[in-house]
Amino acid sequence: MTVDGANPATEKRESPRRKILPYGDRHGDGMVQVSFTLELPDGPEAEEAGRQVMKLMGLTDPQIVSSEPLGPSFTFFVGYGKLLRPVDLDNLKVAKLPWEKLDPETINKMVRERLGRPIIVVGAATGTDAHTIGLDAILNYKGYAGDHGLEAYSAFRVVNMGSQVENRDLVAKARELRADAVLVSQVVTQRNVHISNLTALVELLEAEGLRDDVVLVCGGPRLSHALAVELGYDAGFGPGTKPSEVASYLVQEVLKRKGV
Amino acid sequence: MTVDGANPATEKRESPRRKILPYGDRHGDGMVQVSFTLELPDGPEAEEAGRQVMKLMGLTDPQIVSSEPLGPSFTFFVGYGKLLRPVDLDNLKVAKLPWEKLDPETINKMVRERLGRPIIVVGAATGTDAHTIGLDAILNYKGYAGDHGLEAYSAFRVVNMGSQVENRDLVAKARELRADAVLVSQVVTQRNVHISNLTALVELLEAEGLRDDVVLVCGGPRLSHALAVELGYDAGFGPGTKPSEVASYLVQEVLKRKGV
Amino acid sequence: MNSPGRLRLNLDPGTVAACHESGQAIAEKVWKELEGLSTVAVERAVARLFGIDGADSAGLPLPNVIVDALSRSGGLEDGVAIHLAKACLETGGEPQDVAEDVACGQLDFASIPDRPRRELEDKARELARRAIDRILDRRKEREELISRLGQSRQPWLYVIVATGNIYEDTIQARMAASQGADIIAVIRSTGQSLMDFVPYGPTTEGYGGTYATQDNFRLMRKALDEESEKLGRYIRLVNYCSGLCMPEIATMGAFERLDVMLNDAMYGILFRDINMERTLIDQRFSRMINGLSGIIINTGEDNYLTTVDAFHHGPQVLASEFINLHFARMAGIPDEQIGLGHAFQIDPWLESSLLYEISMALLVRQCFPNCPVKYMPPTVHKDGNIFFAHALDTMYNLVASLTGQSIHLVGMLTEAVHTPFLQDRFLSIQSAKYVREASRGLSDNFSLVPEELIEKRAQSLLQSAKEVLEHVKDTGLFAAIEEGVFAGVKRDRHGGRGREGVFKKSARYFNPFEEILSSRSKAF
Amino acid sequence: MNSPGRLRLNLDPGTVAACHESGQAIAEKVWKELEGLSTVAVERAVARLFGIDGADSAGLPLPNVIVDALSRSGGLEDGVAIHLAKACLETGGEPQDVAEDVACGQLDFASIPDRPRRELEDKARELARRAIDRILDRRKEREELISRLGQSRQPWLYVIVATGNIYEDTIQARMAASQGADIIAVIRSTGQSLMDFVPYGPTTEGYGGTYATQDNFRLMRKALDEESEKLGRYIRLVNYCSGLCMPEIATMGAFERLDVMLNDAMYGILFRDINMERTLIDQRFSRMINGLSGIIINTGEDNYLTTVDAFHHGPQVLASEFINLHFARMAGIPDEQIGLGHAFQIDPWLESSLLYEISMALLVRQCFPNCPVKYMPPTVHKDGNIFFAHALDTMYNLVASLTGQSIHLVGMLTEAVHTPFLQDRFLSIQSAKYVREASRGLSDNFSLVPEELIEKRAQSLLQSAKEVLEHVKDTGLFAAIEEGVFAGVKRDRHGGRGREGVFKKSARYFNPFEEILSSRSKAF
Ligand code: B12
Ligand code: B12
Ligand SMILES: Cc1ncc(COP(=O)(O)O)c(C=O)c1O
Ligand SMILES: Cc1ncc(COP(=O)(O)O)c(C=O)c1O
Repeated sequence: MTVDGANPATEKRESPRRKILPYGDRHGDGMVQVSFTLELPDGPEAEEAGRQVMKLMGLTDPQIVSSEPLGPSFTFFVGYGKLLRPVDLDNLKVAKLPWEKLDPETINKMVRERLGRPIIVVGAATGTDAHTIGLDAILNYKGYAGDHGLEAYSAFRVVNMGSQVENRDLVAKARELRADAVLVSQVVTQRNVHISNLTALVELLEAEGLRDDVVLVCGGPRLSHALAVELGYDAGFGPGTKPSEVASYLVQEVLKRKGV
Repeated sequence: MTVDGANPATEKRESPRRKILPYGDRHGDGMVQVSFTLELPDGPEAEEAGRQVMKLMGLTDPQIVSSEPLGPSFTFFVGYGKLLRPVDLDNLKVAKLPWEKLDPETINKMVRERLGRPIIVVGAATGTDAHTIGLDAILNYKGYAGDHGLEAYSAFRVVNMGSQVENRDLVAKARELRADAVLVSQVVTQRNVHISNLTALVELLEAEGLRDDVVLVCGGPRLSHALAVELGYDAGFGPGTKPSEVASYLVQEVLKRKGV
Repeated sequence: MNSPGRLRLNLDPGTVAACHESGQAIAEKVWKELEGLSTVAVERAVARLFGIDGADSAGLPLPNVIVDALSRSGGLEDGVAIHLAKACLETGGEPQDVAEDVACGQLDFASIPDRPRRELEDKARELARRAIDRILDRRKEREELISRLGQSRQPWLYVIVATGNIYEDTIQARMAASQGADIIAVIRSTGQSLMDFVPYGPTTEGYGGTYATQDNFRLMRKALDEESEKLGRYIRLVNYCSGLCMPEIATMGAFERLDVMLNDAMYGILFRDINMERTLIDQRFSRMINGLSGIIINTGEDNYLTTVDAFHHGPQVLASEFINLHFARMAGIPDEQIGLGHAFQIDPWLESSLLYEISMALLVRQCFPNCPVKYMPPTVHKDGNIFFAHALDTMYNLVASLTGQSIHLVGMLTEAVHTPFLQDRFLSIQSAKYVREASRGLSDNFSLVPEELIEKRAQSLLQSAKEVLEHVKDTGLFAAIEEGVFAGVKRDRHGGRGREGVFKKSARYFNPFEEILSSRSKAF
Repeated sequence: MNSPGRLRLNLDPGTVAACHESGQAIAEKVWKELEGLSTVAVERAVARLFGIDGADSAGLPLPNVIVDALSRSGGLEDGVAIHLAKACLETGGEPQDVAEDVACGQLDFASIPDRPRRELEDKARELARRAIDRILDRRKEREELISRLGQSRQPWLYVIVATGNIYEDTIQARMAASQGADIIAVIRSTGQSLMDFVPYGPTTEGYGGTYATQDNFRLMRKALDEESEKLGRYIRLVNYCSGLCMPEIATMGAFERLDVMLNDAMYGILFRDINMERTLIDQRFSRMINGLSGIIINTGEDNYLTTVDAFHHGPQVLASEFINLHFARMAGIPDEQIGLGHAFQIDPWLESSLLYEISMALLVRQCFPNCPVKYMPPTVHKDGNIFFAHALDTMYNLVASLTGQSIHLVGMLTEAVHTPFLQDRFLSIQSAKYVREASRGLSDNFSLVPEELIEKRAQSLLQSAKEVLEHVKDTGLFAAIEEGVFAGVKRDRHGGRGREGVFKKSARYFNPFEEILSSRSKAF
């Protein structure tokens, strides 16, 4: 037993704030929970293989705390281990949002005064993706989480093409309406189908010579600004996005491009 | 869309059976689930740090799928990523159980015929550990999961000292009874207290010159044979151990040592 | 059928009867309006029923080849049955031979001489009866397997596999069965519902699901039959009888002994923007086949609850269930095969949300006492916090058991992340099994306190559903959908996909299945 | 108090009354037998109540120094109160001064001249009244905070922190409160219960918990008070009033405004092999203090269910609750502060296990309608499958809400792995909050069907508990424990730890608290 006797202990946080480890029970313990499946029948071999998986993840003190047969030839593991490699916060590249949040009145006023006509926005869920709720949340009047969609702004004229729209139909519509911005939603991500769909759209726009005429934006639960930029988009919006964030971005980007 | 048309596809499992990756949805996808906490307020910086943690675990395509504030200064993450470093099954060192499973009649008969007296076993939950259920499951008549405890065998004379037994009292009892085997249970493992307790017992037995006179066995939910051997024990038993397994081991090991 | 024990809502029987009346009137009116029309999909299904299978050298399935050929030659309006009968009589071959000959250009429908109507109809009837016998054989096979192997007590646990690769799917399906699943659904790849043909052969490259093909059906059926034998209980197989090929898939499912089909009268219209008339005609023929094959259909009202707020839109779900029920009955399906859809989708953070869920779940159960309701798990309010999602599913599991649901679709903790991994399915089945067994008998121990929240809520939902149904009856279903009565989606009667596949039947039109099955269904 | 709504079991009032009678008789008989004894722990508590705190240069706490000194000088049999009063009168100092002087050898009890009995008793009474006022001030402070800040609706969510380090504990406790916890317990390090002194100062090195010290109590109280202000609801603090220092911890808790104390009449005997007489004497004095301070005690019957099979051993749990209740009432604690322990521990894979859990939970609730029952989560049947453990907790959460439990100890998904991580507590609280809010009003909507499993099981448990109680009344509690009636554990009346700390009171023995508090308790 160790009791600190009469000396009140004051524990120091050993590592400086800018390098951090995962926190389980105590500062710096590095504790991480993992789970995974191996194609091996439950037993000592599988368990040792499970421990090896944890070691391959760089975990110190790997503990398999559960192994469950998923049938005759697969085993599921739950494990806890310590990741003692710190994240260096000073060297973190956080994809910064290149716009600031504005309120609806400001947005409407900016567009009225500086552009003199609404920004034309065309949106669609492309390819075979039939998930419209996210796109509707951004575009439709009703909006999302109490925040109205782009339709509710005088600053935007919105055309929502709905779901399962082929890229070529979207591009044709953008051309027809002389759209200022094209908004694409991608929700299904199995086997990275969203990546190929999104890439194909960029290529098509480029081939048609339209890429520079529009602000190109994508969104969906597995998208982030960083990924969007990587794919050749101007911006990307992930889960929980509010329509007003998209509105703020669009107005700033479109006005900047128009030089007004 | 890719349909395989008139050619029925027959997918080959690319890697040979002896090198395996975690299995999520498909053979070889390497999918692993992780969760952990960082001492950072929820937000883009925390999320990026979370992704870095996953990278430090060697995960390809790290996806943070949830980040939840645990209060003002901590964030909890759930992530999925791919571990594409295979486990080489051929090089796996599986701590082999150095005994075979025997049935109770055989055990009783072996001891009766070859030793001529019961094997004397002393057991205890040592240190400040008050968990007796695991120890009782192995020692007491009632046993565990329908398998009777050592008390039920004519082959053993069992002294169960109960919980919170000091190492020195256990050693004294072993000496007094001329025990053939000493069985220790350790359930509380916070901050590795079980390791220090178990190590201290080995040192005490050595100091008292008793170590070689007894078969020394430990057990508990976070113990394994491999760890036990590392700590200087003859054997270790983990979660789900059945008393008959312990009985099988003890009879073979004791008879071997006695050379009978 | 599973039962909600002593949990009985005090519902006004007059209101329930009024809902049935409106539902039936709505379905009948639609059918009157559409009686003179058929679709390319119905005709392709007839071709398949006559045994036509395979694809041409360009990969186009032979049923499409036949229908396209007839369409070009102007004979489609008579229905394919008459023309195939004629060709068979002419060539002495089977429909499959005819189709192959047409495909390679050796046979041209236009050039086959006509025969007396009677002779053609008799030949068509003969071919149809063979198809019906083939289907009834599979049905009997199912009944025998169930009586020999047995099956789980309800609620049956239903899980999906969706790797996109049929071979991986069979592995996962076997594991799921061995973990305790009673029903396995192979989810379809995105986009298939909008394809106007059914792909041929086994497939390995779907997105968010696996293509529905007859070979895929067969491969999975075989895997599950083996597993059923191993486990000593019959494992049911599900696919999606929806989209532009609904009647063909019904046929394929009937031939390959599927047990359950997602099959809704309006889903295609609302969620896939398929033309109204096309969908409503297709659903009728597909349901005639589903009814015959003993397949349980599952309707899709659960989807409304994922699209609009579940707390406020209960009445339209109930209204839609009455309509779907009567469409199905009209197609000859007995209630025991009509698995109406419902779901647990109210915002979990709403105070007393569980009481509202119980209320609606009981209501649906009680309005359709003989229907094997398919109860769907929470999905919309899940996010990447897989632990919370697992807790939410656990409460859903309890409600499924307490309210006596028959088919219990097992929710996945990773719903908001990916189509289920092997381990996700295991964990979800484990917890559903636990709740099912732990709560056995619970509903026999409780009775409802009258006039408390649960009962009052159910009464008001029923009353509102009645009003919705009366409105739809008055305006007609087409106009109601144009108004956006269901799932907040508005569709134009003359818009939507697949409209070009609807055609007016000629005076000579003949479909032997319609004739035989309608008289059969009278006998049910 | 939370209520089980319309869920009322039909129990025979005569059987309940008989259980109470036996419970009371058992407790009274024990007390009669022990009236002439006191313990070193009671005397150290008196010293603490008189304001003695701190440790000597060797780290031995001053209350121990005093008691040891009196023990050596032969004065302990009179109780420390008399001797401290005498020393104060003699030196003109406070008890703390006396203790410090004794510790450094400047004062020797044996050498202080005697005084008239009356004078000594009056001084002791004065010191006791000061202590009582100090405690009542803290009690009033709590009442004011609650009325100003408010508190959550029941069931209150109770979580543990157990890092071993009080500073880390305060961080985790604050986070837990901000996540929605209503009650925070600081779990004690293994081994502390067998230490015959209370460590002094803040500590950072516990195992499986943090040492209970007065400084640790104070640090945590301060953190939670700050958090209460921030959150606008009063957060309760719990520690363990058990083991060899039970009465001292009651004192420390009273001084530091703890709100809840684990405090059982028999736990120490059964689970720590502490001597029977020692435990039963200590529990009485500690409960007098707990009662005074307005602290809710929690008894430990839940522990029986972790040690023996929960399905078969319900009756002994109920019997023990009756005994614990009457021991507490005898010590002057009103029912509103007697949080009897119960737990959800039946094998989850037993068919209808949930019905058995509901039955027992209702039974306990209904037998003790004014007691804030502490309902403990499943632990024994959890293993490292944290997902299944989470599902199990979710069902437990529902039963807690449905059966109207007051104090809801939140189960942890990692129960079988480690003391809770920050994230484990978050996930568990999140799911418990969800169930609590989602099921609001559920028990008002259901009534029990008479004579079904739930009611019949409860009736039979009650009947068996009555039989157990009658047996214990007949043999006496000491003999019953020797027989192994509770938790399958047998203890010898004269065995066990801490026996040497029990002593016979002399004829001069005086304890002003006993006198004042027993007369006070009559007034409750
Ligand atoms: C509702 C739902 C459906 C409904 C869709 C109804 C409709 N009208 O949209 C129905 C039932 C029809 C459906 C069908 C299918 N679904 Co679905 N569905 C969901 C579900 C439950 C919720 C999705 C949702 O609406 N979320 C709410 C919205 C508001 O969130 P969001 O989409 O993330 O949008 C926000 C942001 O991402 C962003 N955003 C999104 N888009 C855009 C676009 C722009 C421009 C911007 C700026 C921002 C933005 O802003 C939004 C607001 O914050 C999810 C599971 C889940 N809980 O997430 C599965 C899910 C998305 N579906 C899935 C699948 C596979 C399907 C099917 C393919 C299954 C099948 N084979 O039948 C089908 C077919 C659909 C098809 N062809 O694509 C999978 C996808 C798996 C994957 N990762 O690849 C999921 C994850 C379920 C699962 N685990 O299997 N689904
Ligand atoms: C029951 C229980 C208790 C009971 C114990 C009753 C008793 N008579 O034993 C009570 C309520 C008293 C208790 C108290 C405490 N407990 Co406790 N308890 C548990 C619980 C729920 C189950 C343990 C158990 O009995 N398992 C069943 C047995 C059969 O399994 P087993 O021990 O693994 O034994 C098997 C094998 O390991 C092996 N084995 C075990 N020992 C031996 C020995 C030999 C020689 C051999 C061959 C094999 C063998 O064979 C057995 C049969 O297969 C666990 C959580 C859990 N679900 O695991 C927590 C747990 C073990 N307890 C814990 C803690 C912290 C405590 C306390 C310290 C809390 C506190 N501060 O108050 C106290 C104090 C106890 C003390 N001084 O040690 C922690 C330990 C955390 C850690 N990893 O360090 C756990 C994990 C809970 C938690 N998450 O916080 N506990
Ligand atoms: C009734 C019904 N049909 C079909 C589907 C699937 O959609 P698709 O037809 O696009 O494969 C669903 C979705 O769950 C459904 O509920
Ligand atoms: C009533 C009671 N007292 C005490 C304890 C804790 O044990 P210890 O006294 O060893 O700290 C428990 C364990 O949960 C308990 O239930």
